Amino acid sequence: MINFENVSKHYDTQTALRNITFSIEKGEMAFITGLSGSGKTTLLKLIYLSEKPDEGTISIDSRELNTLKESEIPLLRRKIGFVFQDFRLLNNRNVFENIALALRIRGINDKDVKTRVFDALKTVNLRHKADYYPDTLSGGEQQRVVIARAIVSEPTVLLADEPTGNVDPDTSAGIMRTFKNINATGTTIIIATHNRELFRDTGRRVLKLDNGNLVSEERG
Amino acid sequence: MINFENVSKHYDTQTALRNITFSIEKGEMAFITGLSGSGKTTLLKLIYLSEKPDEGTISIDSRELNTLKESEIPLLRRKIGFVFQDFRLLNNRNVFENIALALRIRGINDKDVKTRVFDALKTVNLRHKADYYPDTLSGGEQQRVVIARAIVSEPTVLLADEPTGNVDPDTSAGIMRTFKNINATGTTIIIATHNRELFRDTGRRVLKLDNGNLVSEERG
Amino acid sequence: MATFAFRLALRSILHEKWINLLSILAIAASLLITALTVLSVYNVDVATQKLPERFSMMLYLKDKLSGGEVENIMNTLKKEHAVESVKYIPKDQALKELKTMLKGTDHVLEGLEENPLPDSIEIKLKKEAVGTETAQQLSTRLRETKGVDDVEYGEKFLFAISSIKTGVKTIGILFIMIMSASVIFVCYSTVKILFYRKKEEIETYKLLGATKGFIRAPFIIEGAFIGLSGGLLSLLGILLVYYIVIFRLSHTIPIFNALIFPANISFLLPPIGLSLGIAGAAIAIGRIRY
Amino acid sequence: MATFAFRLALRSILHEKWINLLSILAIAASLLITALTVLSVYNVDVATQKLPERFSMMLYLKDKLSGGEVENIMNTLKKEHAVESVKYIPKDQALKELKTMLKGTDHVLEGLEENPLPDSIEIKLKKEAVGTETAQQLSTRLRETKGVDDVEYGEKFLFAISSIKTGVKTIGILFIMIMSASVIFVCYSTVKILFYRKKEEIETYKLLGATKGFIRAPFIIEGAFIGLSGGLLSLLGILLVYYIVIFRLSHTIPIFNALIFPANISFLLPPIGLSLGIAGAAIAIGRIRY
Ligand SMILES: Nc1ncnc2c1ncn2[C@@H]1O[C@H](COP(=O)(O)OP(=O)(O)OP(=O)(O)O)[C@@H](O)[C@H]1O
Ligand SMILES: Nc1ncnc2c1ncn2[C@@H]1O[C@H](COP(=O)(O)OP(=O)(O)OP(=O)(O)O)[C@@H](O)[C@H]1O
Ligand SMILES: [Mg+2]
Ligand SMILES: [Mg+2]
Repeated sequence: MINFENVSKHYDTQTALRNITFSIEKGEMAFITGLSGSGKTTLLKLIYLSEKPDEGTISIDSRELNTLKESEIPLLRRKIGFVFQDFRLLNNRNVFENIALALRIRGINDKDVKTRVFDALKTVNLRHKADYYPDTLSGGEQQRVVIARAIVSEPTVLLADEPTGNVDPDTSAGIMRTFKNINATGTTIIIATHNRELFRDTGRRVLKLDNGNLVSEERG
Repeated sequence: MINFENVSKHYDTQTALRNITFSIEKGEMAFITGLSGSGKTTLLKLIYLSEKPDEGTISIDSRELNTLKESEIPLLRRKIGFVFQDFRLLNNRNVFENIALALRIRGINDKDVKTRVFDALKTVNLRHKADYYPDTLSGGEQQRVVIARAIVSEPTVLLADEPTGNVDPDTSAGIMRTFKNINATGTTIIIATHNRELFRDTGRRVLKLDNGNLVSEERG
Repeated sequence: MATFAFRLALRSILHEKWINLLSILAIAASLLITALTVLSVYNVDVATQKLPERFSMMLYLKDKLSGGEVENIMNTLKKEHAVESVKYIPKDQALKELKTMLKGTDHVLEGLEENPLPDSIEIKLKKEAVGTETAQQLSTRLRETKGVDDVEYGEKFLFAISSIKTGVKTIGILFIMIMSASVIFVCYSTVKILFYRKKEEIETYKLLGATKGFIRAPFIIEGAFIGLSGGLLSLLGILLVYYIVIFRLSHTIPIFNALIFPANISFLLPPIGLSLGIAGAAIAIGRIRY
Repeated sequence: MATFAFRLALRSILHEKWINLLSILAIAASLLITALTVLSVYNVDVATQKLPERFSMMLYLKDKLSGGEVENIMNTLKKEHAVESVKYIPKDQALKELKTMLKGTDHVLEGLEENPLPDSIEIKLKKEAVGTETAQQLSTRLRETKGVDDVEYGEKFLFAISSIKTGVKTIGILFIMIMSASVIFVCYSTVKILFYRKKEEIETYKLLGATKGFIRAPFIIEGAFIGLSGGLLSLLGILLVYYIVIFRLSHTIPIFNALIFPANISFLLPPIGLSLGIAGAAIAIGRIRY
């Protein structure tokens, strides 16, 4: 479903990804790991088209991303849910509205928005924080709001960037359970993380990056 | 050195801390742990006077915080280094200037600023990123910049809030080594974390919060 | 989706009421000043446009010209570009007029046995020629004409009036230009600032998959709101000025009675504000890129 | 630490050059308009102050009054508040003047055997009395005086001039008030916006232990810079207007020659801008709380 072929990405002086080739199957749940600064976030951003590769080709559902017209980018993104490492929550909107935004953008009506947002909030155990503003939440709570926003639109692909960096092991396990459930409904999931606990003994594929190179592909 | 006596803190509808009593010795290195939303960050904020307790008294060096005049607050903060969970880096300044800010505020001259900032950057392995802007850094790199900013001023107290949430285990171990070194020079350190690896087998005190209550005090 | 855009705009307007209020006031002030300037220029124009009609050029003819010679001169005059109309005034009529002018003291002329006044021709100049150099040249030229004794033309006074007119118009147009520019400037910079302030928000919108129209709509609505409110407020302002000037000041300062308020034009202010607001917003948002 | 504040301010000015430039332009425009309004009002005032000197009230006396009676009337007049000076004009002199006035056509009066004009007294009114109701009342009162035949006083014309004066002054002051308010408004809102934009930055400063002075200094410097630049730019603008009006327009439109430019006052613009900038910044920052 997602194909990287000889993809490289350079920032000014920094090479973030070097000649990366791999593919993720439809319905797969895969992990990307590697040291801090090894290129995990960059890789996810390339799939989301929020960065463009300098070399190589990336395709999703056999569609090459560099042939996409600008007006097709939002449509691509609507198929993908992204758990941003830096959260990107809007501090001038409460938790409910932050999550609802992902649905409003898709033109979904108010009634459906309401039920789906509350469902997502229940999934991450934050139903009671719906009226709070992000800057009044704890770090872990914010992270769970971001996860709720990513899954509320029921995307066909879910990209999660360090989704458990700010939560305790119990909450972390809960989040992984949620991901597994979503995966079971056919959603393709890619999780970037440095937390080995997440993929230990899962039997899932783990791609390891080192300084921009794809150095190994193992099973967790 | 740091004393909490029957401290409670309520946000509108939420009780973040309830009747907390404990004390941290000068030169100690202690951990605070607990589930997401249990009140760790709030506890550190109270020490830093960026939140005020609703009940109880907090004192540092036998000085009661609620007797401080407003003009003394910045002076208190200069004695404390804070690794913020939400980073609080300025995106319109490069890494060097972000760290230097902690020194400039103290009126330190340019030459000293330079040597000390570069020393701090070397400590967190980011000497080569000095000219980068925070939003071009990876999550883990940003976190290390925040740590560098907290230690560059050589504070007598260091408060670290989830300092390893975005870094891989190797980097994490490096950061803990740095903290141990700083602690060895007499700096009191309090680390809030959900990462049990950090305090496992350290023999340090671990305060456990649960839903705003101090439920246990153990040795890691 | 359209209703959501309106809700977003409303949210932003309420949330950022402070900056919005400031912008509305600024736009209202600018529009008001522009409108007042337009009114001032318009009034000066109307006032001075009436003036020239009262002035004419007088041609005093030599004594005892024949009817044909007079006819001749009249025809020459009619051919002149600057001339609107000519009127022959025989000396008898002139004496009658002089007597009317001196009325109370007309015994001055009672002793006259013979009419000492000359025949004359009154020349009305075309409006646009009054006070210009062309008229001045014409008067010099006519003085040389056969059969003409003297030409009287209040050059200096008329020239001064024409100068004032040109001056006020020039300054007025300059002023209108400056103020119009400043309205656009305020609209533009307001939306730019609002847009700038929401940079992060827009970034997040884009990342979540919002289309360009979805992102733009609330800003356009907000710009329209600001512009329209500013326009309405300036209309209120001008009606207030109108009220004060016409109903209050004109009692004590009668000259204000002569002022003309084209009310209909004032009602153009809200739509002008609206258009400027939308235009400003559109320019400020500019091109959205993914 | 002081140098760091300057560096921070410079950084902010360079970094946010766009919004700073806009603010400077807005302030410059507002100051320029205020200054031009002040100049206009000043000029109208000076111009109309000279006018009244040319007008006087004429008292026409009854025929054949004795020297004592004339003396009497003169003395009464001198005691009047509104009167500046009086001058007796015997009828012979009046005829001479009339002849001068009618010059080319003075043969009109040649046939007169006897001087038909009355003796008269020319009254110069005090400046402040010209065109007022007091003067009007005086003329009505004098008409009733024994020995006085008639009083001539160009009430309407003078009253119109006095009205224009009052009108221009009123509008001018209103205008200056509006524009001054808008300068303060621009300064204030600029710094407020800058401050608002740096809210997060300030928050971080406070958290890192910066004192209030440390946080305020760069903003004050930036406000001062914006105000001063705006002031300098408006000075440049007014010098440009001065140049255009005096050296260019006055050739073609002579009335501009009469304009007075108090250059010294113009040089007050930069310090005014500076003060407003600093004041605006200080107000906008307000109280900093930890
Ligand atoms: N916009 C950018 N401009 C310049 N360099 C960048 C930019 N974004 C990322 N980088 C650099 O590219 C490298 C890879 O960054 P990336 O964010 O992909 O790392 P990561 O694997 O996600 O690390 P972490 O685990 O710390 O989040 C880093 O060295 C980072 O500094
Ligand atoms: N400003 C605030 N207003 C209202 N509630 C708040 C505010 N700040 C924190 N809270 C609430 O207080 C509780 C404790 O928050 P705190 O940030 O101290 O948790 P934490 O232990 O740091 O959690 P985490 O591990 O997720 O960072 C949370 O439920 C949070 O939502
Ligand atoms: Mg990353
Ligand atoms: Mg926390």
